[in-house]
Amino acid sequence: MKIRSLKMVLALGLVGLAGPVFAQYSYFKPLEGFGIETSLSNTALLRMPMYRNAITSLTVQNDYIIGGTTAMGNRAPFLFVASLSKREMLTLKDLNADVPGQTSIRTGFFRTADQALYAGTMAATTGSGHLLRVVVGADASIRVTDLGTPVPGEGVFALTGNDSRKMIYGISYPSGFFFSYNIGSKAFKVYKNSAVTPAERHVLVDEFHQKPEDYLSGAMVTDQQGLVYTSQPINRLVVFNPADERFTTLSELPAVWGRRTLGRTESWTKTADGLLYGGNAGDGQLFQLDPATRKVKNLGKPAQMNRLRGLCVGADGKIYGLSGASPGYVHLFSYNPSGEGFTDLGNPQFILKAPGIEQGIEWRGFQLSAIAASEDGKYIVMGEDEALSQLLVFPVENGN
Amino acid sequence: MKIRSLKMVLALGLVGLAGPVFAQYSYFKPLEGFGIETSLSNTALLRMPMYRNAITSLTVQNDYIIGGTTAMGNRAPFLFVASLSKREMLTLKDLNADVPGQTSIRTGFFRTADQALYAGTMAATTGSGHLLRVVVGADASIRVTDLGTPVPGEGVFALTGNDSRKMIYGISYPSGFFFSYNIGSKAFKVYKNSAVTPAERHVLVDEFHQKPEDYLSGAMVTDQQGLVYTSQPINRLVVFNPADERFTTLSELPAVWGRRTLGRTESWTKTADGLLYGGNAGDGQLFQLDPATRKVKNLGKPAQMNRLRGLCVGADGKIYGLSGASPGYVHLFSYNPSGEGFTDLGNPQFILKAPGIEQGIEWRGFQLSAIAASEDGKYIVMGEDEALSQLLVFPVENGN
Amino acid sequence: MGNKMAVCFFLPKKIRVKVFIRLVVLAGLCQVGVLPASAQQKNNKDNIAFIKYTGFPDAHSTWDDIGYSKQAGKVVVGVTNHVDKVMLYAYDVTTGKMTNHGSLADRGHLRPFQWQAKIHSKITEGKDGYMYFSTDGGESREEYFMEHPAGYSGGLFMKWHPGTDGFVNLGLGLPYESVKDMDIDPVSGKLFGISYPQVHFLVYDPAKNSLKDLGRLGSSHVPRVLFTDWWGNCYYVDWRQRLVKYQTAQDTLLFARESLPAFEGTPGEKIVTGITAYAKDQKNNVIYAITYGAKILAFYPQKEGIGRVEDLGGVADSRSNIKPWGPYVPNLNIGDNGKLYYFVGGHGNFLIENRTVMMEFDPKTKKHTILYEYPVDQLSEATGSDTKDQFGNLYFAGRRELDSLDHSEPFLIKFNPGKKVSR
Amino acid sequence: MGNKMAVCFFLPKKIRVKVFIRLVVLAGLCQVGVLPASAQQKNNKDNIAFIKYTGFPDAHSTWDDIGYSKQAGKVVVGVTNHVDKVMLYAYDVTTGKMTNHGSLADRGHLRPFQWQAKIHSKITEGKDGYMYFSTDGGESREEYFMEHPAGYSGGLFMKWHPGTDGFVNLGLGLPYESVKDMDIDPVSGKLFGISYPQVHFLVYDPAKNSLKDLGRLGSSHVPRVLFTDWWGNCYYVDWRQRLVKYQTAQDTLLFARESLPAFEGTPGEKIVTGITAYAKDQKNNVIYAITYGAKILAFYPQKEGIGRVEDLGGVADSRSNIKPWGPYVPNLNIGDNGKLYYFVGGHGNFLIENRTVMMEFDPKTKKHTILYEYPVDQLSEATGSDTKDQFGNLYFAGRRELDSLDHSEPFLIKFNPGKKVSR
Repeated sequence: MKIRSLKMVLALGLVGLAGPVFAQYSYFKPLEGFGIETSLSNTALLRMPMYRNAITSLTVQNDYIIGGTTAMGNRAPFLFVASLSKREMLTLKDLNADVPGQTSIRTGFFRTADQALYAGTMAATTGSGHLLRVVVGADASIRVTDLGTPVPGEGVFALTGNDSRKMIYGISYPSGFFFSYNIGSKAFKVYKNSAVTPAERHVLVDEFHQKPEDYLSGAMVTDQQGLVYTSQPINRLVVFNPADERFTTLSELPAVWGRRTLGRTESWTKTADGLLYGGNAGDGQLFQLDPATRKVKNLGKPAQMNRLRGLCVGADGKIYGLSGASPGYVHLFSYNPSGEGFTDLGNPQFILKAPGIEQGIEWRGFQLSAIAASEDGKYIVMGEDEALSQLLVFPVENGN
Repeated sequence: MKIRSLKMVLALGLVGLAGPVFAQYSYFKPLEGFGIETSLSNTALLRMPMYRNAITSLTVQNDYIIGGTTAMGNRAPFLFVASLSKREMLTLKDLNADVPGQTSIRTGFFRTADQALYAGTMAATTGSGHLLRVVVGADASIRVTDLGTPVPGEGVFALTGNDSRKMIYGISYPSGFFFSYNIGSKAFKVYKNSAVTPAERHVLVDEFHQKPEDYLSGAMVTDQQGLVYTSQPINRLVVFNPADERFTTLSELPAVWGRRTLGRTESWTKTADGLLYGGNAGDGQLFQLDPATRKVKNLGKPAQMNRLRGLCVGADGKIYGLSGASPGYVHLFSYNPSGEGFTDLGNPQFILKAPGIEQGIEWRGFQLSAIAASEDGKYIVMGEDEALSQLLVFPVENGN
Repeated sequence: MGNKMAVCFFLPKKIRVKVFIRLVVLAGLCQVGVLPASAQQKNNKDNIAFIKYTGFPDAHSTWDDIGYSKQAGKVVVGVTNHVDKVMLYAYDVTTGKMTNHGSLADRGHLRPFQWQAKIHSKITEGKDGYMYFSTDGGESREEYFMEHPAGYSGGLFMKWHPGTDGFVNLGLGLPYESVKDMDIDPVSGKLFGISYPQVHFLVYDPAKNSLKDLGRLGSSHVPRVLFTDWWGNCYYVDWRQRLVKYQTAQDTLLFARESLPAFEGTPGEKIVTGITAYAKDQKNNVIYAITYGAKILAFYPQKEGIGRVEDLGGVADSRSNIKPWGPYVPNLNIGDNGKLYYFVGGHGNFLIENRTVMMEFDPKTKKHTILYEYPVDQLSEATGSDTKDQFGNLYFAGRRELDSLDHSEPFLIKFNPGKKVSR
Repeated sequence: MGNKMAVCFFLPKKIRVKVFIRLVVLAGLCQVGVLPASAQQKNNKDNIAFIKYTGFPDAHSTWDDIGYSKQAGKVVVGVTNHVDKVMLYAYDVTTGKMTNHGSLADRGHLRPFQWQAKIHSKITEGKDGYMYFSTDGGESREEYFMEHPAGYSGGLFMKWHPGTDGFVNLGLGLPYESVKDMDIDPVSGKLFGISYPQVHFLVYDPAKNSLKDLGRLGSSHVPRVLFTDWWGNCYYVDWRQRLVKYQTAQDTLLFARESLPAFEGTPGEKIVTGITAYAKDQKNNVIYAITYGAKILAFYPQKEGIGRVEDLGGVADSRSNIKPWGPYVPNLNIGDNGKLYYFVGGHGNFLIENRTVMMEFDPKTKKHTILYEYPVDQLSEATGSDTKDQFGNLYFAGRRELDSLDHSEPFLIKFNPGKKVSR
């Protein structure tokens, strides 16, 4: 059964449980939703061990779910490939084998026309993150090319690119330098005027006791003209124009009063009409940015918590996103601009089957860090941010 | 100075404080915003004493701000009139003088063409609330007519009316009976099929430990056709059609997952285009209801907390509302459907001047319970819900 | 199903079978059903007593929250109204006196919004003589009004001293989460906790006020039981019902390669819920455990590595009308005779429909003997692990159904295999 | 302005005037400026000592959080790094020993998200010998990340016993709010608290674990000081700077009809901030107080009703370049000689630019005498009310500026009018 409407299925699920007075809750569990076990310690199965598997980068290429992880402590992260159709892990690559000393792939992937994926890393001891080129073969093999360190002593916190210009853009950690990488010439360029200023840092760190991950842009996006959208402290929505290499502040990010210093873009998606949708970590607002008019519309918060860690667009034309984060629970939500607006789907709970648990167990997603749609938009894939993280997948109906 | 845009003034205020790095915050304090001291204990001034002054009903008629209060414990509430232009209290009426045994006027006011205001009360010991007709004279005098008790043993929790049909509609407390009052015939009619069912009450009270004020509709509205919109447990948006006297569930109220049992309408406003905007207490979502299509759009939450206690429309075409409640702080917000969407204005902080404090003191609104626009929409008036509650007023520019 | 199980405690029972009292029973509390034909004659009604908690009219239930203070000679139980009031009781095993030591909220200086619906953890003795435990939201409000306002603010570690009556609120586990069970490393004094609903394994060192979150170990339903070995290592299960050992010396987790034994066909929600009760026999280096899938296991812990697990079969002789994984056993004790004692039934999972039976199991012979059988209005459920006093009396936290609307009355069960027990 | 005042503590000083050391000063801590010409000769540097808090390298400041334990003979102070670590210190007035009694977070079993930036309340003795106090967010994070995640979770009442070293976390005031000041009814043991930023007056009875919120009394800036009389009534001010008396016997609030005296033209933000310090003279039934508008008042409490208030004039002789309401005096002590002692200056409000002066004020003659004068790198601010030991020594919580980025070093000030003081 393909589901006709998530909302309807949700309602049906609820009614099914309820009897005459609907009081108890079901979780969001469309019948075809499923989990893929990607993490398990001490096993012969192809799994990621504990503390190295928080799925912080995620994309889908044909049948392949491709992930990059963040490890805890000084452990090394993984790249992995899982099959959407087979519902199982296919390939695992310990990044330490190719690029030692890294702990996190948290930028997401930027894909070029040649099916190469670009991602940045954060490092453990040296501080020097790397830019990676990742190619997943038809056999699900993972080939990693180390393109070097964009900013010595700095990690790569966010990344996007422009396929027509053959450019990659990123934000360095902890200083917040905007940098570019020319795919053709292999040259990095660091924009020194883009870093967090000492005065800003004084406010953010000394007065508000924030860490760079609390105020640096965690996600960037390019529009159809190749302009690059990001944020800079404090709470500024900024566009970089590759033509003149200048940064322009478009506006403040939508703020809940008092939380301006937490304002930063941490997710973006584009809809077919060319509109950009962004997530502000500061208080978890979804906003719309029209690149044509440069107007920002604050669409509000789906749920209580701040953070909005991921956005993507389904085949049904709806935006799917991840609202909230620790110390709260992540809520999966959808947003239909032309219809019902927000629908909070809460914690998804799908059946996870694998060798040894063939009967299936229910897996509830509490802490989700990444969300991506399949290329046809018919599947939405979510990755967890746990000590042992799994994938959760659900189908959406084509069209509305 | 009339303010051109609240957002701009807010931004200016912020920049003014900040110097090169804008870090610290200002409060929402447009230059012409002001407070009116309505409550003060042990004074010769015309003020309401402690614990009897939470401003839970509010309207503006010409220059007169008219309020009805909720008292704590078994104390009696007040009706009062303050002057928008003089910025001071004009008249005070202890409701106990006219209708003894009442503790709260929390329904808001429904105004008929003859400038009469209808409101309901909640009672202390008898439980029997009353329907009141309140007429404020040109001299600011307050005349109260007791129209009797809609449902014996029950208070009046919410109220609206239809001027063309000369009808008043309400919700009783704690049972949640929908009732009507015919202004011409002075007849009450109670719809027995509308009350909270034992099965619902079992869920709400025994399982979720809620009180009636957590699940009863706290606000109702009529559309241009005279249909009455309210909510009924659990989380249902309901319309009453006076033609056939039937209740129809339109849909679920927009819910944040897990908070369905808290869903109830607690504020409404109408825009010039006939659209209805509602506030859901369950998680503080603003929603739009098109009476023509009966479609509901969940517009999201302005800020973290649940509750959305008040809505009104300013002369600038924006919706102003009160987001959140205790244990949090109430945030004043605006919503511009065609423009910037939500703007969270936080806690308003205006200058309050009065005899003895002629130099002015700043009054910050933490707990606001009511909001109303002046008839021309040029002023927005807010009432506090405190042990000693004041009025806070700010001007908005005509047009956009 | 995971979720349904989590909330079924406060759902009205949809289907209630009227209980016919087939056996002669003495009316009222503190009286027990007579022996079924199958019971051994040495265990008669003098071997078991139901003991009241006094002075708490709205007492509703107890939830695994029982333990024995060796230093004070007292059985300590947390009794709850299952909404927001939990009272601490101590039963003096020498004098037979039951004493109410006040509410957790008052003694822990909690505000009303910090309501605790129960103690769901064991109550376990530290070498400082304090009895340690943790608190639970245990309510629809917790499960659904997530992220607090005005849901559940979070479960706490606490300790109470049966000698001095000293009480210390040791602070929160995770915000918005219950601490479903806890245990203590008797050597280092470190506390272990498991959070609900996120199944995070917590290590709290009260001496340093240091709380470490070792992360999520479970599925959608939280296994309720942690237990420790003689070296202070702590055991839990992952979602595959593999033992997870917190190695206290190394401060790391070790996962068993294999899952614990389960009956073929055991549903996933049984697997992920793990172990429901345990009893320790240190002399023989064995810890007996019962799973939610109704297996009895013998686990032989090792200081290093994960020890051997032996499958002792089901909790009852097989019956054609009962799935082998079906019976529910949230309690276990071991007698001085080396035999296991437990009650089967509760939460809708009975061996005999709507009757709770007390079982004796001999790990050597693997023989099951039904000792007592009760209608649910006499005993509907018993909880508690490994609670034995110096006289060899075994204790369980029992309750009986009062109506079909989930009202119940809790009481302490005292049992001695072969000896008469006093109240 | 109210808001700016609230946050100015952690704003870098925009304008810093380089301090020229005009007087011969001895370098370093524990050394004091020599007497200005105007000082009385009987008070020289032997009458005052600056005493270090040991073993807390990142100690930043103290905030009114000082008090004297009569039972233990110890001055108790809460010293903070002004971010998230508050250490409890006790100074033995007999032996002169300063002891660190650990951090509030650890002793109160707080988790990191329950950070407390300081104690802003007095530290006051209950008849049980415990020293009571309350905690404060005191940070931009509190003021702006409202409603917690991840702002401020709320201020707590606590008590610590200088004799037994017992520590009890008495729980929260209001969620997300500081408890800026507290006091105790010595008769009933009830605690009074004032919340920040909402200015709610709280009454907490630890014996019953009952917290009553009597509601909001203030404007946009929270008056920092509560005080009690000999009958256990508690005083505060409303936004018109009228005294508000919590009548402990009746459990009600009584509002004064008239505002406290203020200089003509005193700005609104000074009015709403009320009283900054007090000192009690029970023998003469008078409580001296200083307002944020720099008035000294004598208040004569009555068991019933609000007592008489006498205006004793300003905190200093008038100066042409200083507004009379300008000088900042967040401290007050009374000597055994009946005279008042206080330091003027701090938070940008000085009598002499960037210098802190210690004043003697004789309530009988209304004469002001400057005893000492310090550049801000020796003493930038002193806080604390009514802290005197059995030897007649007066104590203040002092600190000095280390740089222009709001770094400072706190120390205890010990002073005796007319007697040499030991460390």
